[in-house]
Amino acid sequence: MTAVLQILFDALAVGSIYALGALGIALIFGVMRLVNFAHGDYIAFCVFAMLVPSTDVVAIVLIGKLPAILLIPIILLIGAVISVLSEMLVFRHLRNANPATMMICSFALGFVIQHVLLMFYSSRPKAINLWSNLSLPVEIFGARIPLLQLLTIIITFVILVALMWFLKRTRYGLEMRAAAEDFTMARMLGVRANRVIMTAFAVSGLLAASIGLILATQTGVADIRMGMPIMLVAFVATVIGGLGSLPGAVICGLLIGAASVLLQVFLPLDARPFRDAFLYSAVILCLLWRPDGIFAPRSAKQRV
Amino acid sequence: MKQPQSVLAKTISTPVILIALLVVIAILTALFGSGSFARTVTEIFIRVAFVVGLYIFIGNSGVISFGHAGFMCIGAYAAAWFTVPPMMKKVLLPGLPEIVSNAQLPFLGSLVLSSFLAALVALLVGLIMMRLAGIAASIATFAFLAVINTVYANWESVTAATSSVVGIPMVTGVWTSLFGASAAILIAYFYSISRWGLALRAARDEDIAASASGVDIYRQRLISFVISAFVCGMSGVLYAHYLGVVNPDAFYLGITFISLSMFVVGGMSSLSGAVLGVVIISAIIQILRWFEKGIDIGGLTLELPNGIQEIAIGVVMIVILVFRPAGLLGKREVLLKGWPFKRRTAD
Amino acid sequence: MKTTKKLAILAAAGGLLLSANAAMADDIVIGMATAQSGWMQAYDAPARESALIRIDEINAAGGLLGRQISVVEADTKTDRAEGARAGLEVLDGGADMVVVSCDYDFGAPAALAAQAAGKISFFLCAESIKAGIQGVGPFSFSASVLAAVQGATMAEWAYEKKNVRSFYVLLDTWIEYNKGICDGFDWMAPSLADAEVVGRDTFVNDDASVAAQITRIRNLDPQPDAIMLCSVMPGAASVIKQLRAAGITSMILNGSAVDGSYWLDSVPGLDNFYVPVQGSIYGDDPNPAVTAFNEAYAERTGAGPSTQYTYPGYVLIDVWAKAVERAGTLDSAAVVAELEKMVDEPTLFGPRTFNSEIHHQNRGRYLISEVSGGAPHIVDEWTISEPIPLEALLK
Amino acid sequence: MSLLSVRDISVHYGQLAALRGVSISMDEGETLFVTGPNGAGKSTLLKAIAGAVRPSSGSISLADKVISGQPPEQTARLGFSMVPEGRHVFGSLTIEENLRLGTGIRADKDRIEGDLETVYEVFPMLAERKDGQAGVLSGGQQQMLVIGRALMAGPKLIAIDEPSLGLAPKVIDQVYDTLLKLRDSRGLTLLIVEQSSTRAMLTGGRMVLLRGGKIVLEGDARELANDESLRRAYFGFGEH
Repeated sequence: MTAVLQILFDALAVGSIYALGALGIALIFGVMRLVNFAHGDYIAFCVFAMLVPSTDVVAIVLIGKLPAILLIPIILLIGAVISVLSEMLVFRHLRNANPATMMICSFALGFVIQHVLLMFYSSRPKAINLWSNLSLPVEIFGARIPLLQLLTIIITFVILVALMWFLKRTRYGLEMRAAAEDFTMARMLGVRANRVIMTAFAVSGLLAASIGLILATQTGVADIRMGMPIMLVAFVATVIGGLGSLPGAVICGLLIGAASVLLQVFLPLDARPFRDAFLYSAVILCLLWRPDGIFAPRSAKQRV
Repeated sequence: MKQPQSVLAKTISTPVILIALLVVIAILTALFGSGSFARTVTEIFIRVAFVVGLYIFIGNSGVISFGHAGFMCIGAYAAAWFTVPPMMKKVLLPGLPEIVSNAQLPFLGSLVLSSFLAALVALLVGLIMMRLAGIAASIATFAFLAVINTVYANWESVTAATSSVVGIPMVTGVWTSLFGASAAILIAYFYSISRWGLALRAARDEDIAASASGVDIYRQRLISFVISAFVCGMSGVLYAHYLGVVNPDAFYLGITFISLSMFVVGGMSSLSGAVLGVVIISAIIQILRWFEKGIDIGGLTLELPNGIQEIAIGVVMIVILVFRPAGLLGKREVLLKGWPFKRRTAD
Repeated sequence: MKTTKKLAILAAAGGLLLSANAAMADDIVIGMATAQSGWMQAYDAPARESALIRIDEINAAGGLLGRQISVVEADTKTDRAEGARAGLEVLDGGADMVVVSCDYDFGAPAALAAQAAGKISFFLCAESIKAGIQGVGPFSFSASVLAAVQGATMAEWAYEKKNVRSFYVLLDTWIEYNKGICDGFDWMAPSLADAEVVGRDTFVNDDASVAAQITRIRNLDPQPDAIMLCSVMPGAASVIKQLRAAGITSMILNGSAVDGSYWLDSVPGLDNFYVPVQGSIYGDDPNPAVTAFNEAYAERTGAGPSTQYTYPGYVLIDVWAKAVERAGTLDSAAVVAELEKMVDEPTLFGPRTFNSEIHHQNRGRYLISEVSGGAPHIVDEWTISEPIPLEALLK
Repeated sequence: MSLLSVRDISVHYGQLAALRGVSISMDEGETLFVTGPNGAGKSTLLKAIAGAVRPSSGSISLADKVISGQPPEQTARLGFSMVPEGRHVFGSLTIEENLRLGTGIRADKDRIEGDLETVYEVFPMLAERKDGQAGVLSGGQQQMLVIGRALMAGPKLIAIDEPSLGLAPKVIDQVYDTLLKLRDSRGLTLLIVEQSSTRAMLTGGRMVLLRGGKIVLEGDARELANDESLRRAYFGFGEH
């Protein structure tokens, strides 16, 4: 029983990060059919924002030294700002472009962010120590898990609940969900396009920033490429979750995380390095089974 | 309205002009370029072949593929399997079947055989994946790339895993790669004007109408997928024989995204766009690199800090796409008459 | 298209300009095809700097064969194809010897270009057996020590000095270097009587979480004496942090790649962590000359070395110059012959041996650096009891 | 003073002209039927007014403000509410959320609850399942929902593309009763696209006939009903 619980916790710890990422991707995808490949770079950007720009090897932590009560809102704000800025500077001018063009632009934007970071911080990973007293194990129903991991899970769920509340109970949320599903119709009902898109980008940036904070706390490292793998999994989760379905994205993010943990646990040693091959084969099967996504809203037709 | 020419005459000029452009670049390189510049041009030609391979599938089907770097990988590794001296293979790649590890094919043999292997793999995965359309298909191709990468990066006895495979004869130069790029352009051209190409483009533009009129979209996509995999595999072979070293990391996300970017910037639905996208973006990159090294302009040395090139190329691509969302050429092709560009009526 | 042609012409003209960029006719020219941008830059730059220090020393002492050494450089931009071009570019610039990027994968294209041109090449700090005869050709060398030696060193040292009897192997399959460390460990482990490998697992450097791998270790009873971690930054720091956060206190061993204190903030108060290093950047090297070098380096660059990977750059110029001096010529074959005669050739950072089979160190003296209370220091010195045979390295 | 005035607009999809110089004008409280065969440009006309497609020439104004070239949300704010073809129910939203979506732009917030009551009265089925996902509704039920949704926006002018599509005759009657009631009580203006002219003749009001992107006939619905010219215009007899 304990073993099962332990696997469950491990799966949640991995999955919850993917879920947050998938939500960030799905929000933007929903309102403007944009696969935002720069999302992973927002994550890295937020983490590096805690450090003084310097190509020295030893990182000088600046914002990262602030007490949590200041640090968290500042980093979240930075995430929202870079995300909104990229909307205003780049994506706004591409509203009527086809999805491939927007996707390539987002990739180019991510490339720019990466190389700007590279220029100001050099490529060597930097150490960040946030809240080191969280690095203690705790015991829950016999399963021993690091406090940090537990917090990651809790924080993820707090964020998810807060976001669900925002989406379900507020006017903004209602408009955003509607816009995610059928943008033109929502506009014909008076939903303001720019406001919804900006809000979506802001929320997506907040999510990127929270992933950044969680990752930085969990790994203690700032690395320019740190957001990329999460972005890719999140992207996959968004599609197999069903385009336009935010809960689908979250659930599939969790599922992919869980699947990778289960594969890690049950594959024999020799096959373990091939874990991702199994994972992505499962993704292909999943797509064949439900091309529109597992949780696609019934009325949603593929528009890409 | 000007008098329209016949479709064939109109389109035959396209591959001729494109190949002529590459030939001119090659001749200029041979006459004036340094050794390292010739390498740059070779790499551009290999990239042209790869992106033209992308065009065959993406341009005609409208489905974005993230997976074609996988075919490049398959082609490049196959080239290694067929051409590395048997002595080395027995030590470094002990898992290869006897018949392969004993073989040492000449370049041309390796080129054809390896490209066919890529096409064969495309046929097998395409049988499954080409049932999908739109973004689901795109994700499936990405998943395919991830699977290929994971397998090649870990199959110790056959691919040497993350370790580079060395000993591939470095025979790809400017002329070889020119041949490869020209072959790719011709294959793409003849495919596009074929019954298959027309049917697939019809399906791309009018999904339901095309299937109502009897176009089997699945079959057409599969054909185009296999042909494009052949061309991309070929570019992988050229790459392996160009660098002399293959490593799975070289055929993953980096090359996928930069090639897709060149393709989209050029114009996704145009063969000329695929070729010019590569040539123009590569040229800009090269010029920026010279600026990074420092360029003398009238006694003034202009030198950009290292790393500016990547930032600048990202910005340039965004600006081009903001002003020309359909890419530099959109759906147009370069043609002899109606200089410089004229709408092509074959579509 | 008109513009494209213009670009091509411009490009061709530019190519000409570049090739004219050669050094003084009388100098000996060292070509450096290393990464000055992209992510390899952080690894290449320090070693390149220390190579330049050695070159300056030689020039100050009257040069090599009575001639001054000058340097031509080209940026590989952390790109393989660009690496090959950088190699050709420095060869065009008249390089008599080519220094290539630290990592085998990124340095090999330039090294192959040098090999094809009949010139000697040195990897700045590659630690794969392929960085040499096996992966480039008979004119290629590396000045560092094989990754496998690091794994073997940690295994034998921990067994002999720390009485470790149970090992757990955690391999990061991301890059070849990591596998090299674990391969070296696996070569050594069977020769350690009654030592046992109690478990194995793998991960990938950029995994967002290694929770499942950690659970597998924690479920062991008793806990292993030592965990042989074969990984590099940034994944290594992340895994170490997660291991300690999960309450696993076993000794952790790794290769030299995680030397340095720059990342230790990731795991404050880290204890019981050991890596092998060629020299100490912490000012406590048993050889005072190393500390003096660190100071010279700091004077030149504004800060002391950040990892031991600064050192092989110095070593490579050192051994190459000695071989040239002995051969009395720059002729590649003659210099290679002299290099291959070196047996335990003393250098500032440990002895070097080359022979006609291996242009690399399959045995080497290592200092053992311990991190305790979050601070690293040198605690011991170890040389593996026998060199790792070529067959084991090529397996 | 006319509420809606469409002046000489043309709409092109690529090279294809969907509308060619169409003009209509509507007064407040008026009912206008737009009929015509498939592909006549009826839906395009509505989309152009809504701002979902951009006319290549001509202008449209609503309540004295030029709306052509304005984004759809702007047009909606001026009191234009639309039921487009193909329904466009938000499947992942609940029925009530669908209904409330359009209320964000209303100035008369106090009347929202009352209007919701009215919609639920007309379509009791929606009230029964108000917290259920809209995506699971049948075609006819979705049609009720989108009509209700358009009404909930509190429009001055409501445009409905084929209201009777998928509905039982009894429900169609109910829908029209409600619409006419609102027209009479609140001065709601009705712009209705129907492929057949039968309903127009029953209900009364003005009617225009579109064919090939042009208005070919215009007049009082009942008067035109018995006119041979309607049939001929509809099918294009007697031209060339």
